[in-house]
Amino acid sequence: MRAPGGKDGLVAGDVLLAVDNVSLSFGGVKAITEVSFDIRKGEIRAIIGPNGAGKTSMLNVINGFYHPQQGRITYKGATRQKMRPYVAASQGISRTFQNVALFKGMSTLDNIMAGRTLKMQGSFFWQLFRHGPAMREEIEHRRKVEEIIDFLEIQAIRKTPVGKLPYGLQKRVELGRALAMEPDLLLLDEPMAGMNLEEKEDMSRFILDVNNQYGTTIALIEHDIGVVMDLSDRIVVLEYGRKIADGTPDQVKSDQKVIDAYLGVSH
Amino acid sequence: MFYREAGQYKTSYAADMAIFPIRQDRIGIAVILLIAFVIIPVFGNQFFLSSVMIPTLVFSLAAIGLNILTGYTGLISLGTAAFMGVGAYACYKLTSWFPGVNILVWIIASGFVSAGVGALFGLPSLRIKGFYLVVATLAAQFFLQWCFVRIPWLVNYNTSGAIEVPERTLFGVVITGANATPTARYLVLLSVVAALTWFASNLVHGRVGRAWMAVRDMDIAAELMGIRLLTTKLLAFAVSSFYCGVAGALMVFLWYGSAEPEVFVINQSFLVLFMVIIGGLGSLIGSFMGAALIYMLPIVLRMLPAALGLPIASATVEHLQFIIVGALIIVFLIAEPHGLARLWQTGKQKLRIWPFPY
Amino acid sequence: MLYALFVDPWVQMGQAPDLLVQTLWEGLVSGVLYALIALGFVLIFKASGVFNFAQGIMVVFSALTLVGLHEMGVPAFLALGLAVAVMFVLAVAVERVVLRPLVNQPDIILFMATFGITYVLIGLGELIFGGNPKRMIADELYLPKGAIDLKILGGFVSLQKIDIAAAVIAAVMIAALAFFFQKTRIGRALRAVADSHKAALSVGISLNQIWAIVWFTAGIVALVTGIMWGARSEVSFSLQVIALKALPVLILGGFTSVPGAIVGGLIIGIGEKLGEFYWGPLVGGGIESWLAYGIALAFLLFRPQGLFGEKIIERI
Amino acid sequence: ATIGQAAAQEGIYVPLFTYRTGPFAGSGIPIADGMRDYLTMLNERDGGIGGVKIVLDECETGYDTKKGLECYDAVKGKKPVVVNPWSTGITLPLIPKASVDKIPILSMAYGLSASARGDIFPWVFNPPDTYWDGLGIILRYIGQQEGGLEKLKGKKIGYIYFDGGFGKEPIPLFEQLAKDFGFDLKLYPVAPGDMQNQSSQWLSVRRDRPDFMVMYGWGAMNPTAIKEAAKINYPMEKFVSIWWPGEDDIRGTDGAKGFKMINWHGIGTDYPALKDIQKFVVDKGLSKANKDKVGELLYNRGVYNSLLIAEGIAQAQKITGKKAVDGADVRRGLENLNLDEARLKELGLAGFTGTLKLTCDNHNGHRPAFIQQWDGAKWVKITDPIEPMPDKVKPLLDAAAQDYAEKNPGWPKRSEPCDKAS
Amino acid sequence: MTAALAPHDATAAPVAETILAVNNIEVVYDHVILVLKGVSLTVPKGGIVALLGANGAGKTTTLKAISNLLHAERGEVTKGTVEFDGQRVDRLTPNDLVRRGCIQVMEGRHCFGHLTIEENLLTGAFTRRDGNAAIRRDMEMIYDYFPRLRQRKGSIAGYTSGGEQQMCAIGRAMMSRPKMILLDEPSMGLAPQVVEEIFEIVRTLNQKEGVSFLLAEQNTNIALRYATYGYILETGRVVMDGAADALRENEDVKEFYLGVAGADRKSFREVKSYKRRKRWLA
Ligand SMILES: Nc1ncnc2c1ncn2[C@@H]1O[C@H](COP(=O)(O)OP(=O)(O)OP(=O)(O)O)[C@@H](O)[C@H]1O
Ligand SMILES: Nc1ncnc2c1ncn2[C@@H]1O[C@H](COP(=O)(O)OP(=O)(O)OP(=O)(O)O)[C@@H](O)[C@H]1O
Ligand SMILES: [Mg+2]
Ligand SMILES: [Mg+2]
Repeated sequence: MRAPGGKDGLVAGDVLLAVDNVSLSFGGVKAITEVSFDIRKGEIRAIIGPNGAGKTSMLNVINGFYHPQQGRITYKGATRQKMRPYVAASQGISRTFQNVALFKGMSTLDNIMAGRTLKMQGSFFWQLFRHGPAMREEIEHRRKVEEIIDFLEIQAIRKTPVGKLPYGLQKRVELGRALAMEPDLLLLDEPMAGMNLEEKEDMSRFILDVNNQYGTTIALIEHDIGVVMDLSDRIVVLEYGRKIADGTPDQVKSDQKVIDAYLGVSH
Repeated sequence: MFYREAGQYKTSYAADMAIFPIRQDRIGIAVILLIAFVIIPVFGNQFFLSSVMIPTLVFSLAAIGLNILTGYTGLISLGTAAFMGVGAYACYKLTSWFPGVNILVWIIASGFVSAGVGALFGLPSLRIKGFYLVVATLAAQFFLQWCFVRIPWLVNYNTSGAIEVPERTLFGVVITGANATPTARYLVLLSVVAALTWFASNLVHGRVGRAWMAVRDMDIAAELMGIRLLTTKLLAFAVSSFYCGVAGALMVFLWYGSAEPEVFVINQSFLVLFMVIIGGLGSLIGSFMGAALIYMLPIVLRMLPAALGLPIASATVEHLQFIIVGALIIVFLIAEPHGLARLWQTGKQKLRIWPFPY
Repeated sequence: MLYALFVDPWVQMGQAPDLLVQTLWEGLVSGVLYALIALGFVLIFKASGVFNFAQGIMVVFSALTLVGLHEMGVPAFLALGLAVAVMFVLAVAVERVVLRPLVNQPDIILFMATFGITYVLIGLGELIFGGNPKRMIADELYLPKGAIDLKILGGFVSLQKIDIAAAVIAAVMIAALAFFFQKTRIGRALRAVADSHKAALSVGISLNQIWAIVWFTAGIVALVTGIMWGARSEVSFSLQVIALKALPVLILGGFTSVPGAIVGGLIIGIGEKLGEFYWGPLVGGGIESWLAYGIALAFLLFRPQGLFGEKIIERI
Repeated sequence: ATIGQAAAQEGIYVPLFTYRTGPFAGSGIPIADGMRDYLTMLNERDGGIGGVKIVLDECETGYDTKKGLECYDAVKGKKPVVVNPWSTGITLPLIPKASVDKIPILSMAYGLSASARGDIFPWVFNPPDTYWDGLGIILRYIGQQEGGLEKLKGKKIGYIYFDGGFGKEPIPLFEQLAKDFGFDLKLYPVAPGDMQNQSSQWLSVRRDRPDFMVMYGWGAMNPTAIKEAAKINYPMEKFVSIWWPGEDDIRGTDGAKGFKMINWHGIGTDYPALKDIQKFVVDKGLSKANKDKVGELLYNRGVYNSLLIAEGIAQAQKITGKKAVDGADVRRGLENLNLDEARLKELGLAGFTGTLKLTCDNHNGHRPAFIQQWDGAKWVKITDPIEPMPDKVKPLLDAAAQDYAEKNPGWPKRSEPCDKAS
Repeated sequence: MTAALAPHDATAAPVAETILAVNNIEVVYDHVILVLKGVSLTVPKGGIVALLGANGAGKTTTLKAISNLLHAERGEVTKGTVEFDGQRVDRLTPNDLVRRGCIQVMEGRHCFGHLTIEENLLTGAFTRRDGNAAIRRDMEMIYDYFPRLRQRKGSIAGYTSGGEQQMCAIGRAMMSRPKMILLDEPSMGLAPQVVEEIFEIVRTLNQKEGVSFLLAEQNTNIALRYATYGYILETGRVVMDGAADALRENEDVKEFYLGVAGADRKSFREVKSYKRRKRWLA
C-alpha cells in the first residue's frame, strides 16, 4: 500500500478535513446543528456521543451521502458546500458502516476486490477475454488484496460468502474493504460493536497499524470509552447534534458536560 | 468417483482465479463440451436436435442475458422478449440490406442494436428501484411489441407482416432457411452460445461483474465506494440486452425460420424469467439448467403418456402438464430457493465430505 | 401534424362534449375494474411482500368455478357460495404448501412461486371446466343490465348499469379494506410482516394465520373482479391477460397502498381512454397496449415509490 | 406434442394440429372435434379411405407457434400425408419447409393468402377463400345492401380488426377498394392484450358513425366486440364479420340479434354425412364433443377441413393407383381436387357447401360464400353465394406472391409436374 | 483455554426449578454446515443466564434454535431437545412460543423499518389479549425506561439511529409481557450509560416481574456482573460453565474475556500481538 506522506502533498499535522458550522435536519429532526471541527492528517480522531447524537450522520455528511442544509466542508484544501459520494471516494475517503453493509452475496475476496474498483480502469474489451491486460491488472490487484487479507488474518474465510460469517468477522471484512481503497481518510462507524475484549484488542491493533504503518488518517466512532480513550489523539463529543466538547482524551474525560451527557459515572 | 480438491494446490493467483479451480470441474466441462459438440450431433435424431436442443440453447442464451441483469445486478426485467425481438428484426433488416455479408456478423451486430435499445430503457433504473423498475421494462415490452406490429418497414413490408428468413450459408453450408439441416443449425448455434457464455463468465468474474454484484447487494455502499451507479446499471442493461438480442436473432434465424410479432409477447419474457430463477440467480450454469428444465420438462411430460402407451388425449396431457410443471416449480423452489445451480453446489459439497453427513 | 397533435384533440373535445363525458366515464369504469385487480395484488403485497402473479389467474379461476358449477346445474347463488368456499380452500392450501416452506425467502423467489401457482390453476381450471369460454351468469345473479341513456350536452351519454354496479362495489370494498389495514391490529401486523418476515416471527406474529386471511381476501376480490369483467365480455382464460393491466396501476398507486390502487386505476383508466380516443388515431391506434405503462413511468420518475407507496428507506 | 403410438400401425398417417387449450381454445375445441369426428366416421363407416385406415394423431399446439413447430418436428418423421397448422403463426414457418420435407400444407382459409398461387407455392393449399376474397365478398354484400357498389361513394366503412398478421392483411386491399369505390375507411385496431377491453375503439365508432362495420376478429375479441357494439347500440344488421365467430361468441348476448358474418358451409346435422357422424362416432362415444355441439358452426368448419383432407387423399389414390399414398401423392391429389355437386352428393354432403375445384395454379378456388345472420338463437342463411372480387384481388395476390419469392432468394421454381386434371 | 477446567456437566447447573432446558442440540445450516455440536444449558426460573463466547461461537444460533427462528434461515435442529416450562417446544412455531411467554430480541436491531417507533412497540403486543389499557400502560413503562424513544415515537423506525433502533427492539419484546426473554447482544451499539440502564432494566424486570433472561453478550464484563450463571461457548460447544462470580474469578476468563478492570488495566495501545489466537479459524 502507500508509504506515509502521500500524493496529496500534506504532511502529518496539517488539516486534512474541516467541517465548518454544518447543520443537517430531516423534516423536523435536527440531526446536526452548527458543528465545526477539523481532522488533522495522520491523527486518530474520535467522535463520541449518546445515541442519536448525530455521529453517523456526520460521517454521512463527510462522504457525501447526506447533504447538509448549511455549512461548508474543506477537504485537502478544497472547500465545498457538500461532498459527492463519487468525489469523496475518488479523493480517498473510505468508510465502514454501523449496520454492516457488506455485499452479502459475494465472497470475502470479492468484497475486498470490489473495494479496488476505483483503482482498476482496464478496458472493457480485455475484460471479455480475462487475458492480457485484464488478467495482469486482476492479478496485480489480487496481490494488494492478499496483503490486506493477511494483515487482517482472514485468510481462512477468503472464499466464504460474507452473508454467512458471524458478525464480528463481517466487521473485519468491512474494514478490509475500506482499506482496499487505500484511503487517506478512513471513517470507522462503531468498528468494535458486538466484539469481545480479545477481538476488540485485535481490532485496536489493526486500527493502530493502519494508522502508523500507512499514515492513514482515521475518524472513529465508538461507544467503548476504553478503546476511544486509548486509541484517539483527539475527541469530538456530540449531543443532540451539537458539539459539546473537543480535545484530547484527558480534557474530554474530565469535562463535566461530557460526563453528564455521556460517560455517566466514570468506570 | 471421488470429488476432492485435496492435493490440488494453487501456486499462482492466476491458477486460483481460474473459473474452474478444481480439476474435476474442468474435466466435467470438457466432457460436457465433447457431448454437446460431438455425441449429440452424431447420435441425436432430428426431433431431438431441432425441437429440444436448439430451443434450449436459444433460451439458455436469453437466460444468461436476463441473469446478467436480474441475477448479477439485481434489476428485475420483464422486457426480455421485446429485446429479443429487437435483435431479430435488426438482424432481418441488416441481412436484407447486405445479403452478401455473412449472417453471423449480422447476428452479432443485431446484438449491439438491442444493446442500445436496452440501455435506453435502462435509464430510469437510476431513480426507480425494485419491482417498481419492472414498469420501465414492461413499457419497453409493450411499446416495442407495438412497434413490431405497427412498422411494416421492419419486415420489409411483407404482406404476412412477419419476418421471412432468407437462406444464408456459412462456408458453403446452408445454415438458415428450410434447407438448413438441424445438425448444421445446431452446431452454429452451439458455437455462438459457447463463445458468448465464455465472454459472460469472464465478465462476471472480473471487475465488471464485481461492480454489478456490489450494486445488487447494497447499492448505497457501492456508491460510497466510488462505483458509479448509473454507468454500472446501464452497462448491465446494455450487455444483458445484447445477449437477449443475439438470442432473439438466433431464435428466428436458426429455429423458427419465420416470426410474427406475437412471438415476442410478454409470456416469453416470463418464460425466460422462470428459467433464470429456477436455474439460479447469479449463476451462468444455472441459466442452462433452468432453460433445460423449463423447456424440456413439458416436452418430456407430453411425450410420457404416449411412450408409456397411456391412452390420454393430448389436451388432457396438456392440462396435466401445466399442473405438474407448476407443482415442480414450487417443489424446486422449496428444495432450494437459490435454484438448481445451488442444489448442484450443495451436492458437490456433500460429495466432498462424503462419507460423513457434515 | 403539430396541429393534429396539440390542437385538434381539444377542439374535438369541445365539439362533442357528450363524447368527452362518455370517454371519461369509460375511463372511470375501466379504471375501477383495473383497480379491482390491482387491489388483489396490493393485499398480498402488503401482507407478505409477495408480488402475487397468480392474481390474474385467480380472477379467471374463481369466475370459472362460479360459472362452471352453474353449468353443472348448481343454482346460481349456491354456486357463488361454493366459489367462495373454493377460494378459501385455495388460500389455505397456498399458505400450507407454498408460503410456509418459503418463509423469509427473497421476494423474487416468492414471486416465482406464484408463477407455479398460476400454472397449477390454469391446468386445474381447464381440466375441470374445459378451456372454452363461458358466459357470465349475470342475470342469474341479478346483476343489473341495460343502460341509462342521459340526453345531455346535445348528445347522449349511456351509462351501463353493470358498470355503475361495478363502480359501487369496488368503492365499498376499497373503503372497507383501507379501514382494515390502517386501523386494526391485524392490519398493523400485516405491514410488519411485509417489512420483515424474520422480525415478525420473532415478535410472535403468526404468518400462517395472516397469510391465509390475506389470500382468502384476495380470492374474494378476484371473484368479484371475475364477475365484473366476465359480465363485460366472457369468462375465458384470455381474461388473465387483462391482469397485466393491473401492473401499471399498481406501480403508479404504490404497491402497498389500497387507496393508491383506486387512484392509480382511475388515472390509468381515464388517461389511456383519452389517449387512445383522441391521440391514438394519429399513430394508427392501438396505443392503449403501452400507454398505461408510459403514464405510470412518467409518474414514477417523480415519485419512485408510486403515488401512495411507502417511502423507500435509504439509510446506511 | 404427443407422438401418437398410433403411428406404428399401418395406414395413412394424418396428424391434426389442434388447440384445445390456451386463450383460443374456445374456437379450437369445436374445430378439433369436427375434424376428428369426420375422419373417424370414415374409418368406422367405410374402413378408411379406399380401404386404407386413416391414422389420426392429434397434436396440441395451444395456438402457440413454438409448440406448433414442435408438433411439426414430432410428426415429420412419420410421413404425414398433409398437415393443417390451424394458425397463421404456425403456417408461415412451415411454408418453406413443405417443399423440402415433401409434406403438403392445408391452411384452410387462413395462413398466407399469396399461397393461393400454386405455381409459386406448389405445396401449400388454402381453399376455399383468402382473407382478401372474404373482404371482397363482404363489400359486394354491402354494395347489394346499398343498391350497387357504386352507391358506396361517400359512405363511411369501419374496419375493426385483430392487430396482428391476420387482421392487418386485408388493409391494403381495403384501402385499394376505398379508393376505387370512393368510400372512406376507418381503422380500429384491437391489440392482442386488449381483446376484452375495447371500449375506446367503440367510442371512436360511436364518434365516426360508420355506415357499416367490418370485423376480422379472433377468440375473445369477437364476443367483446359484439357486446360493445350492442352497448353503443350500433345497428347490428350493418355489422359484418369474417368467418371466425362461433355460436358461443354471440349466444346469450342481448342486442346481438341481427349480427352478420360470411360462411361457405352448412350448419346443423341434416346432411347424410353428419348423420353418419352421429351414428358411427358420437353415439358410439368415439367423439370428444358433447352431442349438442355437433353441427355447430365451427364444428362443421372442422368437418369441412377434413372433407378436403379426405378428398385430397382419395384423389391421390385415384391418380396414383396406390392405396397407401404419401405426402407427394396427396399434394397431387389436392391439386386435382374437384368437389362438384355429384361428388358432394356421393359423399352425403349435398348442399353442405358450394363446389370447389383446385388446379396446379389455383390452390384456393376463390369460391363464392354467403352471408348469414344471427336471429337471436341461431344462424340464418340470408343470401345466395356471393362472388369475391377476383379482378381486384388477383393483382395484389400476384404481387404478394412475387414479392415473397423475391424476398427469399433461391425460392424454388415449381419443379413438380402438373397432372392433367382427370 | 479449555485446559485445567472441570469438564462441563449438566448437573453443575442449578437444580432449582428450570424454565428452559436445552439438551445436547446439534444445528445444521443449509443441510451441510454443522454449527452447534451438542450444546446443553438450563435457565432456572427467575434466573439471568449469560451465554458468552467469541464471534461465530454459536450464541446467536443457540438462541435461534430455542426460539425456533432457525428454519427461517434454512437451519435445523438435527439432534437434541428444547424444553420450556417443562414442555418440549422444539416443534412449535415461534408464535406459539411467544404465546407461551418466550420471546427473542434478535441480534442487530430488526425493527420494522416502515413502521413508526410506536407502531413497532404495538406489534410487540400482538399476541396479547388483555386489552388496550394494559398495553398502553406497558408502553408508558417502556417510554419511561427509554426516554429517547418517547421523543422519537412518531418517526419511522428505519430512520432512527442505531442505538434508538436497539432500544426499540428491546422495548418491543418487553411489550409481549414474556416470562422469558432471549437477549442477543443487547449492549451492541449503545452508549455506555444506556448499556448500564438496559442491564438495570433487565435486573428490575427480573426481580419485579420475575422474567427470566438468557443473554448472549460480548461485553463479558457487564454480563457477568448482572448474570447469575454463565456458559462459555466455543465453535459450537460449551467449553466452560459456572456461577457468574466463579467465572469472573477464573484466570482464563479474566485473560480472554474480562481483561483487568479498573485503573491498572492494560491500554489497548499496548496490546501484545502474541496473545492473538485465531480461534474463529479453527
Ligand atoms: N435519513 C434520516 N431521516 C430522518 N432522520 C434521520 C435520518 N438519519 C438520521 N436521522 C436522525 O438523526 C439523528 C442522528 O442519527 P445518527 O444515526 O447520526 O445518530 P448516531 O449518533 O449515529 O447514534 P448511534 O450511536 O445510536 O448510531 C437520529 O435521531 C436519527 O433518528
Ligand atoms: N444462515 C447461515 N448459514 C450458514 N452458516 C451460518 C448461518 N448463520 C450463521 N452461520 C455460521 O454459524 C456460526 C455461528 O454463528 P453465530 O451467529 O451463531 O455466532 P455468534 O456467536 O452469534 O457470533 P457473534 O458474536 O458474531 O454474533 C458461524 O460460524 C457462522 O458462520
Ligand atoms: Mg450511528
Ligand atoms: Mg450473534
